[in-house]
Amino acid sequence: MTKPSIYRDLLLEHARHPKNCGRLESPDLRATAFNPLCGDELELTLAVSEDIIQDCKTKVRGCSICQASASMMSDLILTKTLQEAEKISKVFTESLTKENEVISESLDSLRPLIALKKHRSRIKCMKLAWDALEDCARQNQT
Amino acid sequence: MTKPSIYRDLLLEHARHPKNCGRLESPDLRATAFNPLCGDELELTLAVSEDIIQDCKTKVRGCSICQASASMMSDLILTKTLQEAEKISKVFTESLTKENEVISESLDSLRPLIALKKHRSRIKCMKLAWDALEDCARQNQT
Amino acid sequence: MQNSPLTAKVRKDFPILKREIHGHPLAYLDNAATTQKPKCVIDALVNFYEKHNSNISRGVYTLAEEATEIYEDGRETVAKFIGAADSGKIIFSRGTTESINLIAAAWIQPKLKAGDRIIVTEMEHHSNLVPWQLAAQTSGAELLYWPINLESEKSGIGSLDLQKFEEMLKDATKIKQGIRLLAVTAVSNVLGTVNPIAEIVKIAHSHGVPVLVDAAQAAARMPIDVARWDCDFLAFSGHKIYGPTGIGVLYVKNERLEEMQPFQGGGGMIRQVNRQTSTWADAPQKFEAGTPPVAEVYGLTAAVEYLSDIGMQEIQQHEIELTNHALKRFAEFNDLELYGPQDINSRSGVLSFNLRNVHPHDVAQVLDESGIGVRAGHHCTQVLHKRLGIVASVRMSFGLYNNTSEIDLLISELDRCRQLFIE
Amino acid sequence: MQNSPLTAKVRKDFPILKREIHGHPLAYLDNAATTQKPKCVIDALVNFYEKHNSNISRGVYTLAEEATEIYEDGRETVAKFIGAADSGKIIFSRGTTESINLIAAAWIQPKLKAGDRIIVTEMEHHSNLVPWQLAAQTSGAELLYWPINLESEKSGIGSLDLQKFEEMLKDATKIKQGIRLLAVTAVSNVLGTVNPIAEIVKIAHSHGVPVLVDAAQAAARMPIDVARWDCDFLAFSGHKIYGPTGIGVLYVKNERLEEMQPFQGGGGMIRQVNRQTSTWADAPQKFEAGTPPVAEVYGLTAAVEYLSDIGMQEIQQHEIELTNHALKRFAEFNDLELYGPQDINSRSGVLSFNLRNVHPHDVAQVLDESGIGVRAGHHCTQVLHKRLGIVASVRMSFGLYNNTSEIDLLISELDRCRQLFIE
Ligand SMILES: Cc1ncc(COP(=O)(O)O)c(C=O)c1O
Ligand SMILES: Cc1ncc(COP(=O)(O)O)c(C=O)c1O
Repeated sequence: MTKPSIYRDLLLEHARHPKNCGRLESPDLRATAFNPLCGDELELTLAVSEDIIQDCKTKVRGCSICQASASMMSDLILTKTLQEAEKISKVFTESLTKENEVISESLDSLRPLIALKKHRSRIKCMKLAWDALEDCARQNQT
Repeated sequence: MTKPSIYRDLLLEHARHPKNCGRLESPDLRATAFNPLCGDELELTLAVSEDIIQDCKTKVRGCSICQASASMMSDLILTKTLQEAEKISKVFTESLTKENEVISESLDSLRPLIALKKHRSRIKCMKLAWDALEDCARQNQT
Repeated sequence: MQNSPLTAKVRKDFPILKREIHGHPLAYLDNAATTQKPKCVIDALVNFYEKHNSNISRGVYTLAEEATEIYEDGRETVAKFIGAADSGKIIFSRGTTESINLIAAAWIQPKLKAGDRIIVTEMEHHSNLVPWQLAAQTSGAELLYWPINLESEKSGIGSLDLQKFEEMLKDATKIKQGIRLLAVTAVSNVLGTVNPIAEIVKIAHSHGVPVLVDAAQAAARMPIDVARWDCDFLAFSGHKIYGPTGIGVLYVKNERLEEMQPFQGGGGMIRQVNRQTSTWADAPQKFEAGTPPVAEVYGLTAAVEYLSDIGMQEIQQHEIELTNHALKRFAEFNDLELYGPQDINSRSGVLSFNLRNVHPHDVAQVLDESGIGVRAGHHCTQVLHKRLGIVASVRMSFGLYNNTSEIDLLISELDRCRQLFIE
Repeated sequence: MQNSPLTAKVRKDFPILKREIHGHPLAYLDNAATTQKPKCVIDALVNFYEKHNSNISRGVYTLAEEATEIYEDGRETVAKFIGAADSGKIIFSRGTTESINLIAAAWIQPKLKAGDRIIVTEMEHHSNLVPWQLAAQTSGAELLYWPINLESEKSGIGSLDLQKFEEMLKDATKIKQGIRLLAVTAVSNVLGTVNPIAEIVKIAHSHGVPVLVDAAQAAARMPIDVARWDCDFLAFSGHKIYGPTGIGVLYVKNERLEEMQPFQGGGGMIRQVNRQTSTWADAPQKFEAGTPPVAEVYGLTAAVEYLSDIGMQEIQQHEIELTNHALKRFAEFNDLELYGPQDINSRSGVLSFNLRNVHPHDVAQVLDESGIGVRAGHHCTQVLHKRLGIVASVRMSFGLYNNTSEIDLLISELDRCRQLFIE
């Protein structure tokens, strides 16, 4: 097909073969996120020791963008500290809402997602995994 | 003044020198009517014997059209039976809402009022006296 | 492009159809969400604001007289459109949702007692569910669900079985349960099911149960006749019948009108205001607090006249033809699951489906790349979607201006979805 | 015609000013009822319906994305216009009346107890009285009236005395009466009084009383700054600030937002819908059930941008000039009774009056014959009119496009009234 599509290779690759799928047996942290507009759901389970994300799995009932975002996120946050992961999440969220075209280096691997930011209706799809991540970070603080 | 005005001589005459003003001391029938859009009020008192309207007075707190209508009405219904008066009221109301241009002979003296029917906001002003009349007729039936 | 005679005639009336989406002509197939506007409706708005704009009812000057006339004439046009005997039964609201909330607040809430039941169907839109939930909760009442047929029973998949309804009513009588209302849609915004309202109302009334009809989908798709249907309440939205946003209609039968408490308080709905208490204007003004949407009523009037000129019968016929074509094309593929009746006699041109193993969002997004607008999600019917065992679906819904080539385009573009998402 | 610089600039923006009424140019002096629309607002509506029309939020196709963006951008523009820190506090309603009813139903009703009081002023519009009456009645609460000054006290006729308010609050504390809210207008739609909202809110808050500000008149007449005013709620209508009908705004402070129950039920305001109960979306969507008036939001956005481009300071200055001129002219006649402050510093361009021995209806009707549009009646303030000892009045109210010649024309046409009705 020659039509230009928002579904580029890297995105589709993550959507078709998502990384770190499923759920951890006995996670240290667990959060779910829900998209009321379409009913999509996501569950994130994390194994954390000494503040470092040792393992991470996402169980997604959602569209390809939601799936790809979860897959990319898991790639990015593994071996990072929870604080670092939360920071990335905040920067990512900002890059979706700001007009700013400069993308921070730490988000390099998320470019295929950020490229879709003008599709406002899909932002919630992208954000689902990150919402769950921020929820986990909050749980950890209290 | 040369401007054409909805306020024609006959109407103004009735408004400035309304007939049968005031209230009867001990009326056989009495009704009030109220215009919620402007707060205007009207009280109608009737002396009726053998179904014939022997005397009739209106106490008006309202605009010139309300006043003129009350005055014209009192002129028209005096010495008529309540049934006749009620009939006239119904025909008058119809002539205000119908497209029909033919005006029944019984309403001849009301022509200056009917001419204003396209001023929808003033119909309630014209109708106040007649509302009270129909209320009296209803009271008489029960 | 293959056009039905109707489509050829009307397409030029809709300016938005000239728009290109990603280099393709717009194929707007989301008419169940909102319809596009013919030029006459847009012109009516412009005309109002450029010539007659003013507030209504309390003004004696020329513009105010004109605006009042526009507003009240609109009421009459709408009354005629739905077969209401007089315009005094027509209340203008902001939409179907507000119309239904009005009845929930002003009519059922004050009379609802603990243990009472309101019957709804499983196919209702959230706007015809949540208002009743809210009303029920404050008084300890509950919703009773009239289930849809899922197996291919005699009424077909996604239909309502009248016998089940009668049984529900009889069971309620047996245990002396008060059924205060049946709230039912005339046409499902997901399944496309056309419900037999006249028969349903007859059964409900024979058990003393009033009926509210959600005509949000029906009003643009078939002739409506409240006198024949004999329903107690009927609600629809301007924006779904080719009129403007911000305007809706509520029809109420006289007996019910008399039972209704005020809805919102404010200017225009009062008779006399004292310091602690007030008295109310007569219906319909009693239920129209605040400055009404006069321009929107004028636009709605233009839409209703536009539809009446074409004829609702002809519009219905056109939709049947499109739906027939779509049903035939859908049947060609075994990875397309269509929800709702297969029988053309019990459905209209709202078709929800899923492409196996592709998420509805992704289907809709890929279709957009070819200029096709369809909706993906639960379409404000989570209860129905749960019943169907799915989370979301893709919905294609027809309007006056759609044609069979647009359906064919959609079907062929589904191939792109398969290629992208299913290896 | 004598034009201020502003008037000269803006008159050509308003198509309706080309209209002739009985052979005279339209002199529209009923801006407190509704304002006329500049071309950019009308164009926005046309543009929406011809280019972007679609339902919002739940669509992934291009038109739906555009409509959603238009709607949410509108929220931000409005937030900025009134000095709100973020758009999450802006709820779109159908008008001031609905905004106030929303607070009455979703916020105060659930917390109101028998014996509680809601303070209102004697100058409130029915839309800022009746909703509180209805809420109070269902819970055995009552309204408490903050009286207006009638004698020429230090604050002037038709003003509110801040000391009186403090005393009311202290008295309530003494007898442990719960004061749940002060509902007050920023500008009276009859007297023209401009109330010192920031000071009023300060006093109210120091006694723990939240404040709702009715900004229906203020929004078109002066800069609004909810952050500085520190009010808890603020309501106004699109159609009174040169925008379309069918759209209104409600600003709610965060703390209050969290206390609010849902208003109407339906699509768009839910999170999850189960058979008997549901959970709600976050604010502001939680309070916006049903398809929102997207076109109207686009029109309102255009209006707000139009006003911001001119500058609310300049608009206020223009209105002061007109009002000064009118006050001077009125003073020439001793059969003209003007209600409200004489002091230009405590009033705006809404002037209600009576011509001795001529009914307001007749005045308005005669003025119409010269193309002048003014309102006659109680202007939805029966309590105020009773307090003033009158039944009705004539009201002249200014907009951007008015000039001093229109005021002079009105004054001279009053002579015709005298000749017709007073011999
Ligand atoms: C002070 C005031 N409050 C409230 C309203 C009600 O506004 P709306 O009719 O647009 O809801 C008005 C105008 O009618 C007003 O002038
Ligand atoms: C069947 C049905 N009922 C109610 C509604 C609600 O209509 P609105 O959003 O215009 O209030 C809709 C559409 O959204 C619908 O399809």
